[in-house]
Amino acid sequence: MALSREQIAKRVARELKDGYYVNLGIGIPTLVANYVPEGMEVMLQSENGLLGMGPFPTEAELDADMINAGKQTVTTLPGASIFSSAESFAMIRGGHVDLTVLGAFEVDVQGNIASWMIPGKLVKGMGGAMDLVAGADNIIVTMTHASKNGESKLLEQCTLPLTGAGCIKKVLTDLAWLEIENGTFVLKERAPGVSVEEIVAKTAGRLVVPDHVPEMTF
Amino acid sequence: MALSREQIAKRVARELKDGYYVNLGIGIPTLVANYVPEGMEVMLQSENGLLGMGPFPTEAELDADMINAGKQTVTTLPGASIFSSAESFAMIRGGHVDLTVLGAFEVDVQGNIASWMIPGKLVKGMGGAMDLVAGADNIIVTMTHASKNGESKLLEQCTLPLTGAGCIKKVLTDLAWLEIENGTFVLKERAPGVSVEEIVAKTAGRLVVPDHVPEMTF
Amino acid sequence: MAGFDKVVGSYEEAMAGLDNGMTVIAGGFGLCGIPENLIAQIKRMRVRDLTIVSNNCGIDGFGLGILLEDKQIRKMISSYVGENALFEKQLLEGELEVELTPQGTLAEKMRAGGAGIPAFYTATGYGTPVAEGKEVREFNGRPHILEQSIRGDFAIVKGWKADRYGNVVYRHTAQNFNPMAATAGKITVVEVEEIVEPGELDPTQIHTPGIYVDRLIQGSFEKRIEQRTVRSA
Amino acid sequence: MAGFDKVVGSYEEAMAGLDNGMTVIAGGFGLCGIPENLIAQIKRMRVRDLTIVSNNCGIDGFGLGILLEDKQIRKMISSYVGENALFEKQLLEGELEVELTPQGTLAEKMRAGGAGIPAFYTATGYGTPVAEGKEVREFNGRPHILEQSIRGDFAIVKGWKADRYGNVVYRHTAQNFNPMAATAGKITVVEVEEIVEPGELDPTQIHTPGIYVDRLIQGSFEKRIEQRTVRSA
Repeated sequence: MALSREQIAKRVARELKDGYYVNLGIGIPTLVANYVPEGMEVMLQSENGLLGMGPFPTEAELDADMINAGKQTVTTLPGASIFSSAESFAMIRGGHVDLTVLGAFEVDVQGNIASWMIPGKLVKGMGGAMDLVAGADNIIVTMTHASKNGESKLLEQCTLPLTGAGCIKKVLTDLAWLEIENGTFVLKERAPGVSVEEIVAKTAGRLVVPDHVPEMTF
Repeated sequence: MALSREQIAKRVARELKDGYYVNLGIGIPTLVANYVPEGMEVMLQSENGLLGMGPFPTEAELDADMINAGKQTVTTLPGASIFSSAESFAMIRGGHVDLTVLGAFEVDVQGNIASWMIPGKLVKGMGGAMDLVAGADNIIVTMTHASKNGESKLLEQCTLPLTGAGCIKKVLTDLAWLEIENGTFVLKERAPGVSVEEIVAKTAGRLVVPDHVPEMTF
Repeated sequence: MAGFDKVVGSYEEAMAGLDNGMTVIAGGFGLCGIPENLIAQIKRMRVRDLTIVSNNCGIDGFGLGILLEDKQIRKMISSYVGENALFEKQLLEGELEVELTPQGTLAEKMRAGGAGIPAFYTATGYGTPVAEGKEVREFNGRPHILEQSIRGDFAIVKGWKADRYGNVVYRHTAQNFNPMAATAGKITVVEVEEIVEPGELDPTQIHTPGIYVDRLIQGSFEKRIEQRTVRSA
Repeated sequence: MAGFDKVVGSYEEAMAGLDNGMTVIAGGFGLCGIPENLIAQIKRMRVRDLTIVSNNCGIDGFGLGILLEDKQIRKMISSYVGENALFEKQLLEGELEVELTPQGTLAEKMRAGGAGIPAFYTATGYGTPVAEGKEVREFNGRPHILEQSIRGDFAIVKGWKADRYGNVVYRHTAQNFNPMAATAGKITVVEVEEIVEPGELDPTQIHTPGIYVDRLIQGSFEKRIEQRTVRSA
């Protein structure tokens, strides 16, 4: 069965390491924060200028001057720091963030990612996504493997305008964990009960399937 | 008679305006701070990261962590700010400093300045001088008009390696106040008792002498 | 106004000189840390054909969104816009132009503008529509694009506290784009919640040194919240 | 060391991994705000052929000057050097190479290195020996030169206070080049006068966020004064 949003977040959380500075995009990536393994510390970077983001505030703590990049009211944890947008993106662009998790419309075998613009629809903008994919060395893209009408989002070449070129190496879909190596997707893990055949059928880009593809367990 | 160091500083101080942010170089320029006209406020920028520099500390105030760009111990005045070298030169390079006063070995009719390197002698470095001359719109160069053996330092073309190209418009020597316009020096004022003839004789670069050249008074 | 006292007496005075066709750089992220009263003053002035440089364009009826009501904005330079219906309408009808710029590049363009850096290379946007028409050059084996800095005729900034000399401190994440905006205006106007005397702020803890600030005014702020997320206590 | 605790137990541990031929970026201006104990550790390690990026090179017997004694420095990238006799001697004898860089360009090169900006244009140095071999390009009708950023294998930094997570605050003008150096090291080592617990420093008043800091150590400092200028009380 395809992974739920929560399972996607849980699987991503296994990639965390103690002491990681992490930027989580809006949507499913945000949920990763709920599944940080016991005994492990990670620090969340929010690109509007906050390192050490805490949970939502209580009514009493609510403060209009304390928001995250999703414009949600948040808090800080002990050891947090708050800084300008220029400093925030110096961290991001300079490769100081250990892990970035974000969503996408399409990825391809060259590590290209399209996540911000569907021609013909209103374009709201890329926000910080282009900086995040260009700056991070370690990025996990979370997305559904195919559209609702079954069209693959893992392509030989992205069809939508790119967010970044050649910067994606790891993709977690609702069906599989894949890595991008030498111009192909490599199937690393499959969702519980999802067959290799289904993944092959729903992957439009070149796909390498190893002899053994372990099933994720939760 | 040629101006004394103090007179040079006094004459420069007449160019100050209320509310000016000023960077004063090492040597004679530093003395300008002593002659700020009554009722006028200027704020001194020191390029190691200090705006609002105060006088030298008393023995009791002495603090190794509180120095100016000349590495002298100093104090701050109310309303001062202290920041990084990058921020300091953002101010300088970005043209936010209203007036910069610095010394030179040579200037020429193109507004070039040479102030940091004499080939054959040990070169200690340009420090912040290149940034200061490139960043400021309003620069006063203070220097002696000629070397001890009478060679002019106001040239048709600088002979020493430059500190900056085409950035100097105002020069105060021990003999005269000159401005640089359209590829010539223009004699604006002469030191008390110094003849136009002496200035002409000691100026190697093209020099425009107006009909009337007022004498400075102190 | 004598010496370094940057305090002005009214919002009219604060924005005096703003004219049709000018470029205004505004601090703020979403509705957080926006110079809401300075924006309201721009609306009152009815100046038109403005180019606004700001990460976002407010919402319907608040923040920069209110400048859309009388079509005062000709062009937005932003990373993320369209949180309001009026924006979408004017964009689709061709009354409004948008230059989308990656958020980090936008912040750096403002900083560079203020710091006398006319252009810089960044990997951000390479291979995307953002790179169109821009020079590409490899550094360390990786393609980068050349981005030019931004300066504004005016910069409008929201601070928390400032002394009369214009030394500004920001509160929490209301800092965001404000410090860079403050450096990049030919005329920089800062509104704050509290003005104190010089010497009251710690010199080592100033976010925006007064040298960048031309005019300073104390206001009161609605501080609307865009996404009100709370947990139970 | 677990989680974000950056504190190491010794200066040996602080500089572990530093090897011959590496590039070290050092904070400090003159003798102010220099990581004096980290420099002493480099001397004890007897590593050689170092490239040191620092505004100055200390004096005879103090600061980076002590690394000259055993000829550990191959190259200095600085804006102003030669405050000591040993430096001059090694330079004249060709044992030491110096790349003179304008002070503001040096600060910006470090910042750019840490911020993922590989190169930028500046008017500083145009028409001077600094421009030799560098691309010249006009912006706004004025020639600028292309300068490349700097990163180091190590960055050594002197802070005042830091929490265990490596959030650093600098004291007075001992800040200088330290914040930029901190961003530009593959391994950034910070020594401070006092280490406090996370939460004790105001999050909005951190000069160097802990994300830049790999190792942190508390030391005691001589803080020698280069130009002792005083006035009578």
